[in-house]
Amino acid sequence: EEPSEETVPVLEGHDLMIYCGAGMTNPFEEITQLYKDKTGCEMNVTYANAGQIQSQINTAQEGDLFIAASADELVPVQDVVTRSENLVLHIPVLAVQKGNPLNITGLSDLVRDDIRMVLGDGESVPVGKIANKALADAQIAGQVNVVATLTTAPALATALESDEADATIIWKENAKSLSIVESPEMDKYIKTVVAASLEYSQDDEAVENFLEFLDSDDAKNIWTKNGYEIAE
Amino acid sequence: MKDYFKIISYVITVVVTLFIGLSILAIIVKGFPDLREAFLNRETQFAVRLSLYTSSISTVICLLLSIPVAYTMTRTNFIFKKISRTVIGLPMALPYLVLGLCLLIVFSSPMGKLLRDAGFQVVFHPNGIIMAHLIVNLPFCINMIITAFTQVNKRLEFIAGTLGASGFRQFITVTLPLSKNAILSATMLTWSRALGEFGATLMLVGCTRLKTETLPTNIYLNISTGNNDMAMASAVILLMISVLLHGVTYFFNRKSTIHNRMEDS
Amino acid sequence: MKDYFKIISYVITVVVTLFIGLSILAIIVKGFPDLREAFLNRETQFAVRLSLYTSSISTVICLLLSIPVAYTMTRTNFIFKKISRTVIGLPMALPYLVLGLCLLIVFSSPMGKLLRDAGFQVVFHPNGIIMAHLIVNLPFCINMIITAFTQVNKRLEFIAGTLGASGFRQFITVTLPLSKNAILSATMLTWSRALGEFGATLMLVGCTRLKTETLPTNIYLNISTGNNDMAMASAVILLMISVLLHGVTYFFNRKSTIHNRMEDS
Amino acid sequence: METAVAVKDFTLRRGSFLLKSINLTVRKNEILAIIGKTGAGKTMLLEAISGAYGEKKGRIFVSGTDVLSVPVEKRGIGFVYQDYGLFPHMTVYQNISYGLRMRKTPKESIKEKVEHIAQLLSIQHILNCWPATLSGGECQRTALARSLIVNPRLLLLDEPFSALDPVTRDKMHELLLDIHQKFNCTIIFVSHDFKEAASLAERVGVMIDGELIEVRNCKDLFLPYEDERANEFLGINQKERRVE
Amino acid sequence: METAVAVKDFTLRRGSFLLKSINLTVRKNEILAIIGKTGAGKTMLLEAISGAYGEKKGRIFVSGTDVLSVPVEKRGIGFVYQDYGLFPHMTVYQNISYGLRMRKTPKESIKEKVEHIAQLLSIQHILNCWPATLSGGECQRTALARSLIVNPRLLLLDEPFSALDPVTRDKMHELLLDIHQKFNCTIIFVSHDFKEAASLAERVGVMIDGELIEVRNCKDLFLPYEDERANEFLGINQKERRVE
Ligand SMILES: Nc1ncnc2c1ncn2[C@@H]1O[C@H](COP(=O)(O)OP(=O)(O)OP(=O)(O)O)[C@@H](O)[C@H]1O
Ligand SMILES: Nc1ncnc2c1ncn2[C@@H]1O[C@H](COP(=O)(O)OP(=O)(O)OP(=O)(O)O)[C@@H](O)[C@H]1O
Ligand code: MOO
Ligand SMILES: [Mg+2]
Ligand SMILES: [Mg+2]
Repeated sequence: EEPSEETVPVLEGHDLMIYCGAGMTNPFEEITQLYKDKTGCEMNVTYANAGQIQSQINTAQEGDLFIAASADELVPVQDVVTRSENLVLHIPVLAVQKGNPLNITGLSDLVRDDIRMVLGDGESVPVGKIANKALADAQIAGQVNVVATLTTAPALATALESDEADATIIWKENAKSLSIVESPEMDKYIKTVVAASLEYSQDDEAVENFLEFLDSDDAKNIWTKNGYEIAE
Repeated sequence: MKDYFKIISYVITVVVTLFIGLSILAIIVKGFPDLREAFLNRETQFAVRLSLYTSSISTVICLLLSIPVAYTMTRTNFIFKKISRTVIGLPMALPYLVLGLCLLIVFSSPMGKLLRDAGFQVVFHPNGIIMAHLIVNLPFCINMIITAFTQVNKRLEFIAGTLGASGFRQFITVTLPLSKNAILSATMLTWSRALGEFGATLMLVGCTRLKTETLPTNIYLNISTGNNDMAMASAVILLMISVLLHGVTYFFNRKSTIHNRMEDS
Repeated sequence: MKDYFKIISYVITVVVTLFIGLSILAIIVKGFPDLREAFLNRETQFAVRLSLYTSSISTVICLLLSIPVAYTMTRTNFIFKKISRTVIGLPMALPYLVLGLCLLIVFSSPMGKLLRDAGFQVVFHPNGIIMAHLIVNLPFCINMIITAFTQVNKRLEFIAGTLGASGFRQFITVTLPLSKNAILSATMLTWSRALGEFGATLMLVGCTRLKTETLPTNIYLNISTGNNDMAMASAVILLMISVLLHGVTYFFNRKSTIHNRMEDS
Repeated sequence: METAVAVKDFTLRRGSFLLKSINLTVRKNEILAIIGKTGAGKTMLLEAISGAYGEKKGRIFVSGTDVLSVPVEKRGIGFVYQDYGLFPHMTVYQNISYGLRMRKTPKESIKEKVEHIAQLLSIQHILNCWPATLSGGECQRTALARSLIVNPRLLLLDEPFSALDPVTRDKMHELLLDIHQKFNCTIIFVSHDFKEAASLAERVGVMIDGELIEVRNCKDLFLPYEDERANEFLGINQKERRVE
Repeated sequence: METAVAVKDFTLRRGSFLLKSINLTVRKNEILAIIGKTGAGKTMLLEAISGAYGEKKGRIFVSGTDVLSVPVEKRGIGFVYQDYGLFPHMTVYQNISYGLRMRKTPKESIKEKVEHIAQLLSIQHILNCWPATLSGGECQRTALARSLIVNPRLLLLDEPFSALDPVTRDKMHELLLDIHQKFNCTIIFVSHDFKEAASLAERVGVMIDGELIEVRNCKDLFLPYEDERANEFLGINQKERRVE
């Protein structure tokens, strides 16, 4: 696609303060850099896990946008969200050690007692919530051998890489050095990354413009390059 | 001039107290309403017990290791002294998170797996919390105790020798008691740090509820869930433990020795 | 018995050194391949500068505050001494994350907003990093310096007084130099902690690239995105800074004073 | 006649020891010796006069003002402690020059004065040494130099010559008398040597068990006392009996 | 005759001070006094004999074995330092009983012995005091008690009576002779008091400027020396001239 079709307004002198889920650091960093180069708008992005960002928004009462890993993360700050846009799909997968040595084919295999699972924390970590739901829906909650719950998706991946566990449920982009069990069971848990503008924002022009940019192909390409999928 | 400096000191003391006091007040105000709930919560209760247990054990181990190491550094001519001291000092400036990651790497290595098979599991196991505390605290604790031992006049040890004390007993009866204050202070700092540590812990053992969840992890989880008030309630519990701990050290620190004629017994 | 204890001490020293050394080795092995890249990275360079800058400033401020506070606690009869001391000790056992949250609450309050309007922005601003370091380090630093001042024989100060030194100059010329070792040790610990701190910082100022991103936050981010190797490369840089810092303190700690007749000048 | 030190009904308890209601007047420019059994409270009395004890049972006046009402650095008192109290982190030179530095004396003038007094006390060769390396007598002379150099109005010396050999001691005696004359100061010193006390001082105070039994002119030192303990201490018992 | 201490060509440099090639033999059960000018190296010599200096220019034998080849706790040496070196964190009782505790003596026996020696030294009343509160003389006697109580074969005393009043000092002299007789130990002590040296010791060593000039029998102490500095120190110059 031709990115430079549209006329880009010059936003020199504007600046945006954006909170972004730490899990999305890589693609979002690229996107903001590109945007800054194009428009000259100063981009202040701060990364942290969702809960910490919610605390920061509610306490500091400043900032323009919140990029959240799923719409669920907006609930604690919903009073101050003025508008939210769906960006891309965030795909959870059942991941196993490289080459799938234990030959795991689906969620139902996870009850085997030779399989050690690690999961994200069921309350504070988005993929943890998804995993709990998936296990419950498969009616195997409580029957799998969960050796630990962790606080970030990359940590879950690391656990598998270092052979401390055999299976986990994480975002697709975290599973680069693992094998993904191709099973459609996980499809129903796909989330959407959202961008929410906050009522504390004082620069509607820049916010509007950036939200438009996020909808552009330039931005979407960066997401897909990083393992996310475009929403239909 | 004297009064001038005194007044400045008073002002600074008040400012620092207010700075810290206000920050803590924020905890108490936010945490108090949920305190009852936190106390009754089974998970929190477990976290309190696990925190107290692991931090106490790790503090004791830390001292038991630091004292002989500091002894080696200050009272012997062990050939690897210099290199040991440098290595031990290295982790000090590293974020606890990194230290946790290091431990994860070390204990997931074939060597770590051997240890696990021998019955000493560290990764994802409460033992790991103690290990995490140790790597976080050892460098500080050793450093403080080395400083303390360096201050002790070696002639008193020699005199103890002339009275029949072996090197070990000179150390036990002279060096150690003369470093008492500094060791107590080091103990308190170590214990405090262990109670509040979660960076390395999270990385190494995760936050499995009712298994490896300490009070700071609990707080972290609550903050991560946006549950600040519950987090603050747990923090208030930590504060209480901290006050208690201060009380204990204060008790051991009561002055029994008179160091000055101006004092009365 | 002497030798028995010595051997145990040697063994413990070796074990501790290996424990820490192996963990650090993990960093070096993982981080080394990316080290060159990290060094050339503009972001990392910025983070190094910001870390050095903020930690140095906060360490200096920490000392400048801790010394008068410790003076107040040990050499005056300030009426709020006890309560101040208790309040100041409170944050010790709290996770840094909570302290960051406290600061966030305090500096987002109307009072904090006033400060900001007066030109002193803290939230999401590099100033906040220094504040975060301060609340994390002050309780420890003050505690260590109080311990040091307590050890100094007050009679020497009285003698200085009879020779014409005012309270302030007694303090400057006697108390302070006699606490030199302990203060240096406290400085190093404070500086190390400031260099490695990210819990409170992250909460208070976030980690905006090229603005509030310190080396530890850089590491945190890299670990949070599964970029462990880059994280380790940054950690190697921190290690190097730490070694440098040890060198500096060692330099200041060189023994010039002879405390013992057995030594030769 | 001006009064340099006036101790009025001063009482001080420390542990089981009691300094009992001391009354003492020292004239300006006088040299007073204090002798007495070990543990009698001699050091404590000097310390009290210097204002080291904050308590106020009875009062102590130095140059007419209550010693506790003046901050220590303004009292004009020099104190040589029995155990010297040298600053361990300063060289001998720095120890001696300390008082001058506190008075912001110019550097050259300090150097000159320190070297002068060091010569008088035969300690020029150790000016760059650390206190921890000094011999007993060297410590003592350093402490002496340190308080003499600032010309205090009142000098309190606690067994200032005990660690010296006889030759050096004689030299120091002369020096002290010299200084006393030149600088017009009042001196109170403690000694275990009766001869030393009698030869340096005009009057001698005898302390026993926390009491200041009597203050006498030197020539009368060995005349019998009312207090039996004093007689025994000074070895007068026998003499007296012989006289009877 | 058995030799208790043999110092052979011992040389030691500290800063600008040099202890020059000392040769000294002390017989078993002898009492040797060392006198000399302040800063002459007396303390250093005692320290060297106790094996405090690790250097080996020349050798020192105690009871026939090189002192450095035996760990300090096995040397059987008692040392009373010029500045006492009391353990500041122990009471007087604990200080005195320290050596016995190291020997695992039963508690009752310790109590008995401590009380006995405290009585001999007149320090029963301060057994529960902390060193920091003691008077100079009390410190000295505590240090003395602490090393006497373990009956060392060799006692090194550095000006052990300097802080005592004459009456107490006389008592201590007697006590020392008593102990010497009872326990058959060898004693080397430093003193600034010629009379004291002559009355307690069999022989006296004269030290000047780091040299041990001569060791003599007490009765010959004041006979002229070859070394002029010794004559001056002992005040012999004049006498000699008068004799001529
Ligand atoms: N803080 C204290 N607590 C208990 N006893 C004390 C304290 N301070 C002093 N004393 C006692 O007071 C007595 C007098 O002490 P002081 O030092 O004045 O004696 P002194 O006359 O100087 O003796 P010396 O000639 O031995 O130096 C001593 O018995 C000492 O133990
Ligand atoms: N480590 C050292 N560095 C420099 N000089 C030293 C050191 N140790 C001792 N000296 C010097 O050695 C000399 C001898 O000291 P020593 O204490 O043996 O003298 P002393 O004969 O005991 O004198 P006194 O009668 O005054 O106690 C002194 O001049 C002292 O300053
Ligand atoms: O992107 Mo997140 O909020 O760290 O899962
Ligand atoms: Mg005295
Ligand atoms: Mg000496």
